[in-house]
Amino acid sequence: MSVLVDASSRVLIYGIAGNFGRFSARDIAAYGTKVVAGVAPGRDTREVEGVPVFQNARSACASTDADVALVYVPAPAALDAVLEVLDAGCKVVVYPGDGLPVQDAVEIRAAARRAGAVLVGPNTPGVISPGKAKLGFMPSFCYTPGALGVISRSGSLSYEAGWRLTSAGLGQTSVIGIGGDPVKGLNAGEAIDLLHADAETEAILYLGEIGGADEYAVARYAERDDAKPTAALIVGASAPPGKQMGHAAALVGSKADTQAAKVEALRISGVHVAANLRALVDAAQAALRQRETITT
Amino acid sequence: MSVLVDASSRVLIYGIAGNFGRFSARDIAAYGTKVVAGVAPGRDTREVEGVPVFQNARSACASTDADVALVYVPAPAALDAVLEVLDAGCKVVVYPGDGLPVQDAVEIRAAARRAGAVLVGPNTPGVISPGKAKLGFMPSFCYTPGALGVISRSGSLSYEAGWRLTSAGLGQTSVIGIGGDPVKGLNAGEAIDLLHADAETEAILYLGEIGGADEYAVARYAERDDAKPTAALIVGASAPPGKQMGHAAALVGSKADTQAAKVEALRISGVHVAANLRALVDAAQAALRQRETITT
Amino acid sequence: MLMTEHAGKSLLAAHGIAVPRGNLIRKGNQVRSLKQSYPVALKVQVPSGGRGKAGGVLRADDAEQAEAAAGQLLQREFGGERAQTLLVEPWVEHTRELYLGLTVDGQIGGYVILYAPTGGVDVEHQEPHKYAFGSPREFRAHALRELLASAEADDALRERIVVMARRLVFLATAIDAITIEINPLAVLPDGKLLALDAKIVRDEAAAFRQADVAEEIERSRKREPRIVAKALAGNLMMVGLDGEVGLISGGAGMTMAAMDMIADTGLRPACFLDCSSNPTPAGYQLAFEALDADRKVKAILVSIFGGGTHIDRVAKVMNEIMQKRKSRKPVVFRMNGTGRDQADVVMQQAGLQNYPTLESAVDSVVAAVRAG
Amino acid sequence: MLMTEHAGKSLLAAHGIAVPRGNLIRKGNQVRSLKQSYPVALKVQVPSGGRGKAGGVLRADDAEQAEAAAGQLLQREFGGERAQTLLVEPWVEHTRELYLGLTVDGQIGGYVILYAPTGGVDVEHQEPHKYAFGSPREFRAHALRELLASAEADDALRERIVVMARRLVFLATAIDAITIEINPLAVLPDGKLLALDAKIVRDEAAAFRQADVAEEIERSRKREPRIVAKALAGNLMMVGLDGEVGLISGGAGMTMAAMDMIADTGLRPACFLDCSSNPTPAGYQLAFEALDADRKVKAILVSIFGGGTHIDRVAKVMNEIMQKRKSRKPVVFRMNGTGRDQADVVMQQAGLQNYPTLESAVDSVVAAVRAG
Repeated sequence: MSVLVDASSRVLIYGIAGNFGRFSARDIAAYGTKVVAGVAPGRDTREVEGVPVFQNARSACASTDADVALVYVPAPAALDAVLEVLDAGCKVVVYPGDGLPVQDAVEIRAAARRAGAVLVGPNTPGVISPGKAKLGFMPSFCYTPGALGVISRSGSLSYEAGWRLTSAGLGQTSVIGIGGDPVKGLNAGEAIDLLHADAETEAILYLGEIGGADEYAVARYAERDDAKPTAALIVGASAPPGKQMGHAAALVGSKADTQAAKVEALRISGVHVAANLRALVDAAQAALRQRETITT
Repeated sequence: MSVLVDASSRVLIYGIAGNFGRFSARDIAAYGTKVVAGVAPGRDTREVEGVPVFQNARSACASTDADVALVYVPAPAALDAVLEVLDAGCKVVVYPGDGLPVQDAVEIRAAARRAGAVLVGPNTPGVISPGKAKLGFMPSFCYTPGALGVISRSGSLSYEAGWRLTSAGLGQTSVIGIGGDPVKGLNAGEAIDLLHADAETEAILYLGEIGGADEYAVARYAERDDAKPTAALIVGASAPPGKQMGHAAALVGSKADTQAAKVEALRISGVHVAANLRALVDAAQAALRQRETITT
Repeated sequence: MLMTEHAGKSLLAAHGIAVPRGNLIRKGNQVRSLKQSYPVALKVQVPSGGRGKAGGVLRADDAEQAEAAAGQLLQREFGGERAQTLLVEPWVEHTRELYLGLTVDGQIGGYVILYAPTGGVDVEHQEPHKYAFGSPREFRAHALRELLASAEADDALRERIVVMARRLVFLATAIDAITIEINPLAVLPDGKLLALDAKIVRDEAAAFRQADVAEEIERSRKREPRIVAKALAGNLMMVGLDGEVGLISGGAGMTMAAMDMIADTGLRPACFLDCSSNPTPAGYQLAFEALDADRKVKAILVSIFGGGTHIDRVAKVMNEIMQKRKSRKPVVFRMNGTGRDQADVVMQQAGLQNYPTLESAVDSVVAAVRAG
Repeated sequence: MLMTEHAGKSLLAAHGIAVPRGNLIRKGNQVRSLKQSYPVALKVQVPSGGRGKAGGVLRADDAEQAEAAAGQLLQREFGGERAQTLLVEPWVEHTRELYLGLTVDGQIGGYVILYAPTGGVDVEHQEPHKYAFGSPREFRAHALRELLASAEADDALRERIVVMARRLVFLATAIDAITIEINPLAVLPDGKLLALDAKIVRDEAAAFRQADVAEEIERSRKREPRIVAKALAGNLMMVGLDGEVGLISGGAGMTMAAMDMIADTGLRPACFLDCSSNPTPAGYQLAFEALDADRKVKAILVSIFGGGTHIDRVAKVMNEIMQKRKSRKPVVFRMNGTGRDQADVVMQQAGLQNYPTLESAVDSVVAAVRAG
């Protein structure tokens, strides 16, 4: 099993005629993902990479039964494009773009929930279920099928982590980029719920950072009696307070925002915390071993 | 029968501890309306005119099975109060207050539709079904039961018209004040639909004015093959262009806004139009006589 | 509340909609001190339509022309008003003129976007395409796009219009605008859009949360004749008219009905004065002061059919006012509605006649004017 | 984007929330020209918390005291910054100080209202009551009222707070604010509320529809050191730090991971420079210019794990930059991700070493610094 996307998902790429859209159409199809439709409003493109292109999501979904959308539009157009694919019936929507106003993020998150859909993003590379399907622009070679469910606030860190895990022979069920913004569709707690329910996922690796409260949701999960073994890496130990570190949410404003406070909370909850990137694979391995102990 | 409210309606008065609320509690109960609850947030009033008073609409509805709300709060609090009574389950809501921002009117109209409720107002005296129940502050003595359904954009004109009709022996099924604002809960077309569906209503009297497009909805109705006989009075013949006449919507901006254009459209559609207030009763009588011709 | 073009454009610019960089001047010779490359457009700032057709916009190719044009524009009246200010802007070369607007539609009970592929002064000759969405949260770019598919052939332009329409929806809610009209909306040679004119109507009811609207209401009140200004300041709804019969009334519908009835006799109402927003002793006192001071007014009709306004209380107030009042202008009363039985008692005790019908009261006041 | 108290209060006032009538001054002697009745409060305008505790607010009972206090405040630093302006306001007598705020909560994915019945400088000692409603359209006054029932005993005051909270929700959406904090919110002797302080954080991502945010971003960029300002102007995310290792990176997570790894060696990063928002030749060129010009920087680490950024293209750009570059500071590359096979070819052909792991690259750059 996998979460959010698998080989049967019928994917629509909104903004398929742009650079990201064209590359993704080729790239995720090459990974085995079923790209069934593209949308390019205001362009007379009829086809991109062999995929039929439509003027709007409604006709794209009606003609192709697309049920999953990958949306590549600039931030000022994101609210409208996401509402459009939700209205068209897509039940999983990935919006990778960054620079989305918080107000619009609140709006699309609420709209997705009303529609009974899952929104991933903004500011995320997307979701990959290695060996099955990929919804985003993470480098495919970093991933291999396995038993670890991964959640990351940072795109680049998730590639690095995936590559390290894969190199060490630790495969993944799904790698979910939840994104670095303060308000997002799927947040850490909700992503964990998906991995928790996924039978193939034996342990969870969480990649977090300073600022925000996602890490405390992970800690709360780890305290559950039925929690799967969990490992984590939290970056930003060297970040100075009061400065925004790239991500809109990565800012140390209070003590709870610091890497140290988060690491402590996670440790107390029984999470295998990697002290730094070097220790990442070991922490993941410890979580997987813990699972073996439980199951045997 | 009657529309919106009858003797079995269980009425909640929101803002019952204010001047309007107290007067209404006494006045509409004296008319036979079942006032079952009051709401007065932030006041420790327990009872007004023998009616139990609650801190919020939810507990008021839960304790008393109120299903209709009459809301007396100032405009800046109207959005919140109307959302509250809708959330509490009231299916008919009258908001008589004036000076409501258009944006808030749009919001509460949309909220009422989502909730499957009917909102009457803003800027209306309310609704009365003579002999059965009264939801608002129109003078009771102006009305008597009968066969005429009345719709009015203006409160004062509806009292005057009711008084003239009653004095002439022409009773009413229901008198609906739809209000003088550009955006309202129930508009003329929707109010007519209610009266059209009401078996006791034999003819319809519409009281309109300059500005807005409600009168054209009345004209469209009158063109239907199954329309009930309709009479109308449109005031504002002497209003100069470009000046707002009291009501936010009462302004002649284009030719279609003028009294003359509206009268013409109504006449063409077969409406019995009163040339002025003096001719009102005659026009209503003509409509009722037309009904008799049809039914015999 | 219609804002001037300049104020409207400032609001557009503040929310990411491109407008020409303009400056306001009050005197013709101020043109020379502007840092402005020529040619320029000079535009009178008056809140009335048809300004372009009426010659309120002039082009000047150099400072001398500009000063002459400015002097000329500041001396003329437009829509019955002389402009206090001129807007001086670069004269922008463009390839097309469009019409884009947002307004409130009473029938759908919400907002609509209006678009016409040919804007400019002759836009009235075409019916704009209309996208009705109601609540701002129901705006859907794709629905607008589909509507525009038949209205606008230029694909890329259509996308820019959709983006700008979304911006207008945001703007309308942020500033409580009930109309935003951009006409013409210019298409520049590079395909970008530029708002060459702006008509923004703000919602006066939103003054409690929009301080600039409250301030503008205050300013516009001060521009009214003294009597009207005083009535408005007292929260009475007053529109000055040119007739002989002063009308103190309650409720918009009955005020218009009474005006119409007066007009039917051949006389004219002197004002639309609706006291229903402030039916208090001070309010009525102010109404009488305004009408007593107005020389055109020969007699006064008090016509109130009260619902929320209890006329027994009004009757007491009228009695008090009549006792103190110095003016000898005849006053005719017709009051009915909530509390009428007690009101009749009060009036009788005060020796004031309360006419039973509006017809009889109007006949009486008309007779008084004709006798006066 | 944290606004100054004065700018924040102007926004509150513009949306119907009462604030004291204040004036800004830049020099102590300007106090005397203000039309101001005494006593007054003088408040440094710096964007940092804890100002009251740090002595950034002084009371003056007459003009002489005020001038002295102003001079004193303008000479001191607060939060590492010297204030450019002081806000002079009437010293307002009040009976209570409350805390009222609105902010964004990532866990619920939307807005929350915060309330504490005791505001002022010591508010951190209590956990405020929290009403989480998410989308602005889901705000419900009655839900907040119920929450406040246990938090605030004064019934009438509670109603005023509910009204003001609704106003904050409107304001947050209208101006794209992600935090609005009123602390203290004063209760005046007549029961009315007055915002004595205001901390408003605007959403920088909304700059495209909020021109004042765009302007403030521009202004605050200009206040940064020249190098940082230049990088920010080029759409690079740069935070100046105090170390020796220049870091050109892509993506927030990996930038922090690399910083942490550098810090673990005992050295310190010289900056947080994330090129992922502008991974173009011009962007990387700018990044090198900034670090080459910075004397503190002894060596540069280029660490990119590209997903959307194709590192074969980056490799070509690096090759071009290295060929033209004049600085002799050592540069260590570690690039991986989308297009890595072609990238390796490009690097090899250019004679540039691409380290296989971040560990090896960091070891190498640290060695270079220590050797330099």
